[in-house]
Amino acid sequence: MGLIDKLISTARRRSPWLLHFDCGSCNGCDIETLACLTPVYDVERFGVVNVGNPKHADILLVTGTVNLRNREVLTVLFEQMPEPKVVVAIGACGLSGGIFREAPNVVGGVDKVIPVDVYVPGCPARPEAIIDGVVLALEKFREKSKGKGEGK
Amino acid sequence: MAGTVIPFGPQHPVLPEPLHLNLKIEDEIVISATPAFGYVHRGLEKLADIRDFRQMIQVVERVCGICSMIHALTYCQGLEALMGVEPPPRARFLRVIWSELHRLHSHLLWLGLFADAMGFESLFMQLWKVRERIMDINEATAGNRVILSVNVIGGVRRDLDTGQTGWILSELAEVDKGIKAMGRTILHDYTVQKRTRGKGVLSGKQAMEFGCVGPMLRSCGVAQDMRLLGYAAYCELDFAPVVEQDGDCYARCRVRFAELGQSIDLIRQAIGKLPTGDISVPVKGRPEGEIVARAEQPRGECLYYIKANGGKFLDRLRIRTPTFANIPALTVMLPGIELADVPVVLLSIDPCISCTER
Amino acid sequence: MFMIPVVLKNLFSRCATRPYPQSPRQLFVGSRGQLVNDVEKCILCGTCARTCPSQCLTVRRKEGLWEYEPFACVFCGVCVEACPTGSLAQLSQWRPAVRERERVVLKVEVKSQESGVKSEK
Amino acid sequence: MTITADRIESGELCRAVAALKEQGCRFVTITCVRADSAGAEMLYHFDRELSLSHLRLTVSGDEVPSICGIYAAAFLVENEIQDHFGLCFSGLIPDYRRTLYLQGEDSPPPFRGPSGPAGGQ
Repeated sequence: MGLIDKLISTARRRSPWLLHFDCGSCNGCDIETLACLTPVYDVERFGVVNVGNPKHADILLVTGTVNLRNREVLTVLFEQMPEPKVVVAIGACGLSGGIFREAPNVVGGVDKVIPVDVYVPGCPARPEAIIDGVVLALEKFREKSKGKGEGK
Repeated sequence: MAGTVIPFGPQHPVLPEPLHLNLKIEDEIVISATPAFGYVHRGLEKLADIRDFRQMIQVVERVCGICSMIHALTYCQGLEALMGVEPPPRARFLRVIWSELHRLHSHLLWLGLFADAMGFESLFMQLWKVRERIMDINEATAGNRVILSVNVIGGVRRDLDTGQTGWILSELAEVDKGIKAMGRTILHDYTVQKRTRGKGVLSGKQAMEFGCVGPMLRSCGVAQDMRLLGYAAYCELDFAPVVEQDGDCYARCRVRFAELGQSIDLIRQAIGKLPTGDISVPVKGRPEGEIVARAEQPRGECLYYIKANGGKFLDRLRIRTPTFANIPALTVMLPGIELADVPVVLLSIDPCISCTER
Repeated sequence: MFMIPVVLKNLFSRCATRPYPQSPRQLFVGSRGQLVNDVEKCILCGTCARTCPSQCLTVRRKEGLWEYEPFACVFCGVCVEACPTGSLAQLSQWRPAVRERERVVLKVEVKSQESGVKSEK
Repeated sequence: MTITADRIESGELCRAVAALKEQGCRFVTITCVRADSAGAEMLYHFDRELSLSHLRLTVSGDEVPSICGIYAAAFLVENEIQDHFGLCFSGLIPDYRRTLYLQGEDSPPPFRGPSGPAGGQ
């Protein structure tokens, strides 16, 4: 459409904002995700900013298993994010439920509730692997935003 | 405006984990706080029915990623006592080294998050930068950054050679330097003092009544530390619990900061006294009976109740984690403070929700 | 106030950031990374499947299949230690992020060597 | 090996716990073990100067007296036992009515059945 839309779309691709949601993980993947933001791994050099508000976010990082209660929170967060959006599931728990997948209050991986675009294996996933996951998510994000532009 | 209820969480910028609080406030003052849980609950105690007692080591490690090593240690010590196994001396010292490395990384992590909750982001970044050295030591010695998986029933799975112990000592010297450089900021900075002094005060009597554990209890004048029980090799090392008197957020900060130095000292002592020999003994048979095992985690006392019937699967495994014991105290710490101080007071108990709910 | 000396020191010291995608760091020896199975050594005894805490391994002797769910694996290395023939090993390289669900199925024939990895959606 | 614990009846529970509080004991936790299909066994753990003392209570029905009035901190663990075992504590404040972790009446208490692989779902 207009020039402003194009500008916004480019800006979003160049500087994606992350929302991190802990969906019931053991903290291992969470602290590794946080470690990505700190000086030693510093994802901010790619323009990635961690935000607390789903309405500002482009990429949703989900760690941990989904249970009956946080399933609703996860869906609400996903729905509140603006299109296009990419979901990255981190860690064995986020991918399939991991070691807990047979526990009584566990639904399973994140993809049982919301569509997942990138899977980052590991228990916990290493910061490098998470960075890889974010890079893959960015590619996907580009594809999605292109597809959206053509759709219009 | 009498009694507006403000929901705090489950997804909140200062909270890395989903905890929900219903805060009833009047003007800006909290008058009551009711916690709500269930966002991280997995029910892993039930997994003891389908995973055998050896496989459960890896499961209990994942109760909490921050103090995973000590969870597995407590569980293994419980089973060792049940099965009459004595781990070799070298294994006991190695367990101390890894436990204290975990305490170091957990306290640094907490100090960072606490600084972040106060809005002191440069301190957060600096502390996490120092913490990466500990993560490197973890990875080089155990093969994984966070969940070490070093414990087995009857000993440990990995050994340290002399090159590694020397490298650990030199890395620790760097960590020590990094922490000391930050010490003045953490303890004497005007901003930190303003945000933490006199906030969330808990008296020693209250703390005992609410069953608080660990740094929470030690910050209000009660010298209780499960390491004094002398498990692993703590009986052969020289240390005294760090105690503060004030019972506010600042005192908790001081306790945890002092424990950083204590942990470094304990690792140095353990490496100095590290005996030679085997790192594990073979274990045969199956556990039978019931036992309570306790150990000191970064957040306080952790209790495992194990009941076994001589079969492959345990009858009952009950895990009481430190945050589970510390959360009830929030219901008396939060009322009376301003809404803006809630994140600081909440983080001062070092909440670990995945521990609490398991 | 007390932060200023630290900040100044950081300003004039070496960069702390590891330039990850540009120049990846060598991992430590003994890091627990990807799990691989050497089909030539595997005898399909099933010890790994029995010891796996996450129960992500399945050994089907009749079909001669060794199945591994990398998405449920917790990389603890218990199976590697339990393996009687040393066919299992952990590389010092983490498992890369992927865009589709995967499952590793290895065809093991105790005598001849035929293998295939396939990704399933 | 068993834990040495004083056996008490549910009528004496509150008095025994109050006596321990008088002595300056710290409340540690309650462990609930499903004994048979019908009954449950409760273990109350208390700590004093690093030594543990225990009280053992056998519950035959579904009703257990709450010790919240004595140790307020017990509300969390008693709510947890309500969730997990489907028991009911009388006089529990605040009572989450089995919604502490689970979804109340909709979800069956996971520890209800007899333990062991046969009883687990």
